[in-house]
This record gives sequence, C-alpha cells and structure tokens, in this order.
Amino acid sequence: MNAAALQMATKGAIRIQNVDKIYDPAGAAVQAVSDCTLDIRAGEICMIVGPSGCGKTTLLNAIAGFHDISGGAIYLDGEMLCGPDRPKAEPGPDRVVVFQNGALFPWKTNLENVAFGPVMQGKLSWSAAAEKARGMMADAGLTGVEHNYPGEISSGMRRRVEIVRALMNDPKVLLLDEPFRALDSLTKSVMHEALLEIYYRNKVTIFFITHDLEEAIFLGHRVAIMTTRPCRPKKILEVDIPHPRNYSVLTSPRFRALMEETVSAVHEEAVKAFEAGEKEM
Amino acid sequence: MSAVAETLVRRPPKRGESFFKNQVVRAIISIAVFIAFWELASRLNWPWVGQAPAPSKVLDAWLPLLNDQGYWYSWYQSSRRVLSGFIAAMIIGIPLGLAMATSRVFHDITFPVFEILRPVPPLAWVPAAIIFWPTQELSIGFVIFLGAIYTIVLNVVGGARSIDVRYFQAARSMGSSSWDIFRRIILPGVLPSIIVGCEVGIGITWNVVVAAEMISGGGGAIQSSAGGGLGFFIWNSYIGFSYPLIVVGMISIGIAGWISSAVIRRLGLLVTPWLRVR
Amino acid sequence: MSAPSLVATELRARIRPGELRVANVSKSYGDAQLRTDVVKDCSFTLERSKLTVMIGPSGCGKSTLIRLLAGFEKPDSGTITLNDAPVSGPARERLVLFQESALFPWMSTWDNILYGPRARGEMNREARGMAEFLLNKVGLKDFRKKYPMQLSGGMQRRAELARAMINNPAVMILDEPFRGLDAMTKELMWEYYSRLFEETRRTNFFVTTDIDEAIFLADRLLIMSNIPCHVRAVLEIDLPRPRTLIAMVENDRANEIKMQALSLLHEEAMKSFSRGSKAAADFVEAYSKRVTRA
Amino acid sequence: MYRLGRWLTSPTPYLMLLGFALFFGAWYLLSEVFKVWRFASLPGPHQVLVEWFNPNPVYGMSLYTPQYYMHVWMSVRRVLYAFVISTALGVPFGLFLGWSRNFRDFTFPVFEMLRPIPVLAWVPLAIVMFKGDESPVIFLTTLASFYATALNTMLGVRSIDEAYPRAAACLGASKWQVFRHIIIPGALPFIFTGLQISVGVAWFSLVAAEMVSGEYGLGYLINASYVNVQYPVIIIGMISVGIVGYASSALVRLAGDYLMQWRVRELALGGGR
Repeated sequence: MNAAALQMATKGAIRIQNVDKIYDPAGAAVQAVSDCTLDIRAGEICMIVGPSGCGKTTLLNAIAGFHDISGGAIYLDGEMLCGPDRPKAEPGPDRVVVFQNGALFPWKTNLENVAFGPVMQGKLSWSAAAEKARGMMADAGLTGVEHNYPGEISSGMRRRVEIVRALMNDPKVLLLDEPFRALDSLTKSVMHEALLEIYYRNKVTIFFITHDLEEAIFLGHRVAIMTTRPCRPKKILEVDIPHPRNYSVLTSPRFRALMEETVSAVHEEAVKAFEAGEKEM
Repeated sequence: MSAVAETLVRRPPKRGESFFKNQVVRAIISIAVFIAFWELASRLNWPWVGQAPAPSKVLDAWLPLLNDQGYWYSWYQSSRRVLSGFIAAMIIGIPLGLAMATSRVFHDITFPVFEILRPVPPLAWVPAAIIFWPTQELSIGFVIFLGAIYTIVLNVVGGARSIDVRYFQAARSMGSSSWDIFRRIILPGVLPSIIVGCEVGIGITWNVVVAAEMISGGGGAIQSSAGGGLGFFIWNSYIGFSYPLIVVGMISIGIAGWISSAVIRRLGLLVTPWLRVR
Repeated sequence: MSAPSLVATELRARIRPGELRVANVSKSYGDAQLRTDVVKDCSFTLERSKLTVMIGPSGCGKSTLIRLLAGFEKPDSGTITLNDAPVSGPARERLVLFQESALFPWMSTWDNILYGPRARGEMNREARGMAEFLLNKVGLKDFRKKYPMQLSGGMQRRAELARAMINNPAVMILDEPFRGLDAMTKELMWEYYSRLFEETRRTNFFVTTDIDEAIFLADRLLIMSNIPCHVRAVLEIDLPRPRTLIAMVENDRANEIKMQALSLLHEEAMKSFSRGSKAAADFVEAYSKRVTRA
Repeated sequence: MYRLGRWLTSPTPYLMLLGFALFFGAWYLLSEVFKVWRFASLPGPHQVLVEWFNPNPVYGMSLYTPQYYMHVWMSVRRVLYAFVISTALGVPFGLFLGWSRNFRDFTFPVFEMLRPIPVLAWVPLAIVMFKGDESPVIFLTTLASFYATALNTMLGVRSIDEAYPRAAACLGASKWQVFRHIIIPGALPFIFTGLQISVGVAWFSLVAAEMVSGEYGLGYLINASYVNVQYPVIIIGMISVGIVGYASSALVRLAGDYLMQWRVRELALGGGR
C-alpha cells in the first residue's frame, strides 16, 4: 500500500485533539488520558503501543462511544464524534470494536453472528445478509464453520469470525483492542497474515492497541508509543517498509533497526510500570 | 498541570441535578410510594391488597408492644430455636460436607442417600418429627436443623470440589502432610462457600421456624401451646382477629431474619480478609 | 537478621543442582478400547546446572510429562531418576511453577513464601532470613502483607519463584509460566528469569510453545514430537550469557536456530494435522505461510 | 453408553447400594424389628411399602386408591399455577431489574425490603387478603418462586460480559434489539438456575401452606394423617412429595438443556473458550 493508495482511501481519518479523561471511582480522581493529540490518516494502520494499564483502552472506548471524555474533542472525517458540548459519542457501525477477549455471541451460530449487523440495522433481509456473510467468511478461510457455535471452533478462527462480522458493515474504522493477546505465538502469526489480507481488500482504517512490539512494527504504517498513565503519545514512528508485507520483513535490517528504536523507547516506560507494580487497569 | 485544573472545573457539578440520580434518595422515594399506595388501598378497601391492615394501623399496634415483655419474649423464643437448630446444622453439616469432599468412598456411600432425602421439604417432616422426638422443642429444632443442613452440606462439598488441584499439588510438593493440607488448604479454600451456605441456610431456618411455630399454635400437628415465638405470635393474632398484629409479626420476623443474615455476612468478611481486599 | 549478602552466599552454597534422567517413559489414559497413549517411550536428561527448555505443539502431552517428573502421576513403564535415585512422589527436590498462579489466595505474600519451611516444621530464624532475602530479590519488599489478588501478573510470578526457591529444589520445573502475561511484561520476565538462573545455576526445566522464549532462555532445547510425545531432536543453544532482549534481536545465530527449530516443529504439526487436531491446524497454516514467503 | 459402561465397572454404584442398604436397613431394624426407644412409634420401611402398594390399603391411601392421586394432583396443580405465574412475572421483572438502572433504583428497594420476610409468615395475611382456601396457598407458593426467579434473572443480566452489548451497539443494534438478542439469551443460563430453585422453593412453601390451611394436597394429607393417627400415610405423603418435587426440577433442567443448545455443545467440548 504505497503512499498514493493511501491518498485514494478517503474515509476513516480520526483526529484526537487534546483529549482528557478522568475517572473518579469513589472520589479518587484518576487521570487516565491527559491532553492527548493524535492524527490517524484515512486508510492507515495506526498501532498504539504502551505499558499495561496506561489508558490505551480508555482512548479506544472514547472513540467507540462507550464512555465520555472529560476534555478535548474527537473527529471522524472532520465530523465531531464527541467534544465539549457532547462528551459521549454514539456507538455506530462506522467504528466497530474487536474486543480483547472476544465478543462473539455464544448463543448464535457463526453465520448468525456475522450477519447480525446488517440485519439489525434493517439494511439487508436475513437471507441476503446470510448470503453476503457466507461469501465474506469464505474469503477469510472460514467455510464449513458457518453453523457451528463460537464455542466449538479454535480461538484463531473465532478471531477471524469476529473481524469478518465487523467488516460486514463496511465500517470506516476498525478499533482493535489487543485482539491477538490470548493466542499462542504461532496462531498469532496466522492472524497477522489474515488481518493484512483483509486490510488490503477492504481499505479500512485500523486503530490497533497492542503490547507486542514485533506485531506493532510488522502490521503498522505508524506506531504511536504512549507514556505510562496518564497516557499521551510520547513518540510516533513511521514504519517505512512498503506494503504488502510478509514474513521475510521480520529478518530485514530495516525491521530490526525499527525494533531496536521501539524497544528502547518503550523500555523506560515499561520498567517504570514494572517497578511501580502497576496492576492492569 | 493547568490542563488538569481546567478540566476539573468543567466537570458537571456533583450536587445539583444528580441529586435525584442518587441511589439512596430513590430508595426512600420508592419505599414511601409503596407505603402510601398500601395505605390508600387499605383505606379505600380495594380487593386483595386493600384487605391488609393499613400501615398507620400497623404502627399504632406496634408502638405499645415495644415495651411489652411478651413481644420481646417471642423474639427470644424464635431466635433461640433458630440458633440452636442452625448451630446444630453447622456442627454436623460442615464436617459431613468436608468428609464427603475429601473421601471418595464416604461420598459414594452417603451422598446418594442425602440426595434422595433432599427433595422432601423440611416441613413435611413435622409430623414424623413430633412422633419421633420426645419433646416439642426437639421436634421444632430437628425440623429447623433439616432446613439448614442441606444448604450447608451442598455448599461445603461444592466449595471443596472447586479448590484448584494445583494448590494441593503445590502444597504436597513442598512437603505438607495431609493434615497440614486439610488445615491450610482445604479449610481456607472452603471457607467462602461455608459462609454462603450459612447465609442461605439461616434464611431457610427463619422460614421453617415460623411455619413450625404456626403449626404448633394453629391446632395442627403440634397440640400444646408450648409454642411461643414470633410464628405463634402471628398465628395467635390471626385467631384473635387483630390483623394489624399479624403484619407487626411479619415485619418483626423480616427484621430478625435480615439481622441474622447481615451478622453472618459481617462474620464472613471478618474471617476471609483476602476476599475483602478485592 | 544476618546481612543480606551473607544470606546470599549461604543460599548459593546450599544449592545442590540435580540431574534428572528420564528413560523410555510411557504413559496412557483411558481404558480398553479408548486407550490413548500420551507419552510413548520418551527419554531425555536434564543436565546439572543447565536450563533445558522443552518446546512442542500445544496438546502434545508436555503437561503430562511435567506431572510425571513432579511425581503427581506414575509412568506406566520406564524410569525417572534424580541423581540416580528413583522418583516416587511429589517432593521438595522437584518443584513446579504452573501456567496459572498457584499462590494461595488466602495467604499474604510473606506467608506464601514461608509455606514450605512451615509445612516441614523448619520454621526458624534462618528460614525467616532467607524469606526476607528472597522477598527483596524478587522486588516485592513492600508487598509483603499484600494478598495475591492485589499483585499484578508479573509480580505473582516473581512471588511464586521466591516461594519455590526457599525450598532449595534440586530441579525447578516451569510449565509455560509467562503465558498469561502481556508481551512487554513477558519479555521483561525473560530477562529477569535468565539473570536469576545465571546467578543460582540451579537445574531448570522450562516448557513453552513460544519459540522466541525457548531460544532466549535455553542452554539445551528439546523439540518434542506430537502426541504421543517423545523427544524428536535436541539443539544446543550456544548463545553467550548473560542474554538481553536487544542482543537477541540482531543475533544471527539465534535466528538460524529459530528457523531450524521451526522446520522440525512443522513436520510434527503436519502429522497431527492429518489426524485433525484443531490447534495443529492453526499451527500448520501459520507455518506454511511463513516458510513459503521467507 | 460408554460412560454407563465405565460407571458400572467403577465402585460407585455398589457403594451407593451399600449406602441405601445401610439407611433402610437401620430404619427397618430400629422401627420394626427391635423397636428401639422412640423408633418404635415410627412405621418401618416394610410397613410403609406394604401400605403404599396395597390394592386395598388399611388407611385408604395407596397407589391404587383415587384419593391418593387426587391429593397428588391438587398439589401438582397448585405448584404448576405458581410456577407459571411466578415465571411470567418474575423473568420480565428480573430482566428489567438487571437491564435498566432507573427501574432497579425505584423497585429493587421494595423488593429487598419484603424479601427477608419468610414466605410462610404471609400465611395468615394471605388468608385474610384472599378469601377462599385455594388462592392463599397459590399466592404463597407464587411469592416464594417469584423471589427466586426474579433475583436469579437479575443476576443473569448482570453476569453478561459488558463487551456483548457494546459489540451489538457497534453493529448498529438499537436498545430494544440489544435487549432481545443479547440480554435475554445471555441471561438464560441464570434464568434456568432460578427456575430450578423456584420449583424447589414452591414445593417447600406449598407443603407448609397446605399443612396450615389447605383442604386437599399432600401437605394437608401428611398433616391430617398425623391427626388421625394414620402414621404410615405420613411417610407415604413425604415420599410422594419427594418424588414429585424431584421430577419437577428434573423437567425444568431438561427444558433448560433443550433451549440452550449452544451451552450443551460447548460444555461437551470442555468449556470452549
């Protein structure tokens, strides 16, 4: 995906402007996000990296509209999602979240899960949605598990069903909250490949939170390294390795140089969190 | 840090419009509405709810009782019965549950018998208990004991079963004797379930003591008026047509039951500090 | 209370790293027609003062092997000996760190660490001094009174390491101990754990499914076949110690070993893939994409 | 079949029989043979069984007499009414309790205020409030089940992982669609736990209510046969209540498994996720 193709993708640009978020559980005001400004270009994979419990998920929840922000504003393609007069954004199919521990509805078959979005919005009839869902699941290598329940397929396959379910609504942005954290390292590499293939086909902006530095550099156009709590971008790394990328990238000298740069940048933050015994927020 | 100060100001004021969102205020409102509705229904003599004596009448009946010896004596009677039956159920139930959980053979012998007796409601035992036990008190005590024993044993067995096998393996690797494992792994591991069992158990015993006392007062299986206690107090008020006292008795038992559960919950938290620090 | 350094030298002096030998051990479960062999005549040696890592596809019987070594189960055939003495049941010589924390939730960190000495009736000033030293060593000095629920994932693991070390085991067995941690804490734990190993030089047996973790930590790498599991290959990891994350990233020898191990693991996964195991399917797909593109 | 085979070879069934033998044997020896202490006045198992299976029973109550089935049916009918009403009221009430904070804030305090009052303390008031003898008993049994159903349904809604309604909101589902497609199916496992408890509690309260004020029914039978000194019938009544009670909760369990196919298949696979 060279720079030209990036311009071509018009939708899904997120502008985060001096956003603050203060939780106050039982009065002890906790500052999760402080004066965070970040611009994510349309059609870009932006990786958000930082120590555990530093407020990354809070940022994602604010964009998705799960809770409000205490200050600043967030725009999607220029249109305000949430700001001073409207602290809480409305969740919608233009910004779909893929959750860390998965949120496939266990009581619906995989096909019913994938077709859920359009049917709920009344865009497609059940049969039309099922047809489109079967097609998209086939593209993601999920033929044959349509009528199983999520509990019956491997965790790698569950992840893919969830991503396909998100894409069924042609969202402008995919918000991923450490989606591959629970997978063992080799299944993770399957998911990287699958995600890239889906990305090349759908040109959707991806806001991806992770702890895994190798994953961040391998997938991302840009990597935003966040400070410990309260989180704000400490350094933004341009990953100038051309797309489409594959595993040979992992051993290339450019990748190692970027890896070194990220590890040292993140290391101080991680050790601070490690010493302070930060319990995961 | 000016950014933080500035944002604090903009946050919506705490007191102002969120007053009605505050949970306690809403609870007071809802209870007040309920009482008002009950008062109105009773005044206008509506069917069903209307037939129950109005809260005002209940209050008038209750106030003089507060310094009436007999009233507090019935509290004492009922609580004594509940406590004796309940403590007996704990003394027998907890070891029985632990034995079932630890020894497979003992479990396979006793648990099936336990399971076929469980569906029989405790109060169905009242006549049989009266025939068997020599005195009135023992019969009621036995039925209360039955009410609590099932819940306690089931919770103990369930609790012991849910202790992760890794804890046993780790303890044994570090050289624990089986008595040591029982004392320092099984007991603390089962404690939270014992407390849950007791909380539920005490609720059931109050149910049982009321019925047993009513049956004893109500000319049913238990003849003599050795009853006493809040159940008997309610039944007596019913026979004496003083309906407001029925409601007084009901609310008194409700309070007594609530206090005993709260006491057990408090004791439970005392005994399990690691759960408190969530 | 003796000065920490005194305790450190005293602790190190008492370490007796053991040599554990596994000779054609087999183990199967189920009866009659549904008998499944989980371990089939598996032999290997955990050399003294070496960190041996065992890697194999998930579901290949590694945990069963760990239960046999720890003495929680008996092998059907073959022998397991520690310093030539046969292993009978669980004992302090062979302590296990499980995948999920086995810290007792109802005990404070301090009581957890002192569980072993107290259970064996060896509760004395020396044991308390040792516990004090270890508590500082794992950086939990001011978390002494806390319950496990109040510690983060990484801190629970370190507390468990301290609880094991105070019993001075001849062999430490770890079953994917860092799997639950997030990637960053995990890498910090790799560095921390290998520094700890280099200091104590106790025989360690580390089981994992993560190839990077295996190569970072191991002196010897056992690559296991799929179920029924036996040792498929042994790779000597001659990378210099002490090892750091940054050094490992650009070390060519490390990448070379990684590719070698991956190809062996791939063959094993293909076998079980044909037998339809879910986990193996994911592995084969991942691996085939990686190799064809590399 | 395989599991049955394994069960038969393992010692459990024989130990179970040993347990039953010990229990019934002791009862038989104490009551009928040696007539020890107070056991003498209790009818032994042999006596009870003979009476129960006797075509023309001494006290007119056995498997062959219509009155017996009439009592059983009266009790079952009451529990059925109570169960239907308490489910119809309890499940929606519990769903709203769990789902909307406003509804919970205004109704839960009253619910919690009334809950500690033992159900059986309501007997006299029920008789006063509901004339006739059928409706007070049904009211009591319904009240007992209602508490269990509503509470467990609420717990069910609260147990749903926060990610599910959020995911549904992302996918464009409206509030009511989330309620129907996420909250109800998600709370189903807890709802069925609640229904099982509510059947047990229904039988618990029914027997007591019948003993105090009923005309027919097993509770009444047990109490009346004590008064008329027909002791074996007491035990027959107790056994019958036990069997019918067990059968009704088993039925609820089966309905639960049928409705929640996804859980059955997931549990069979050893916990899925």
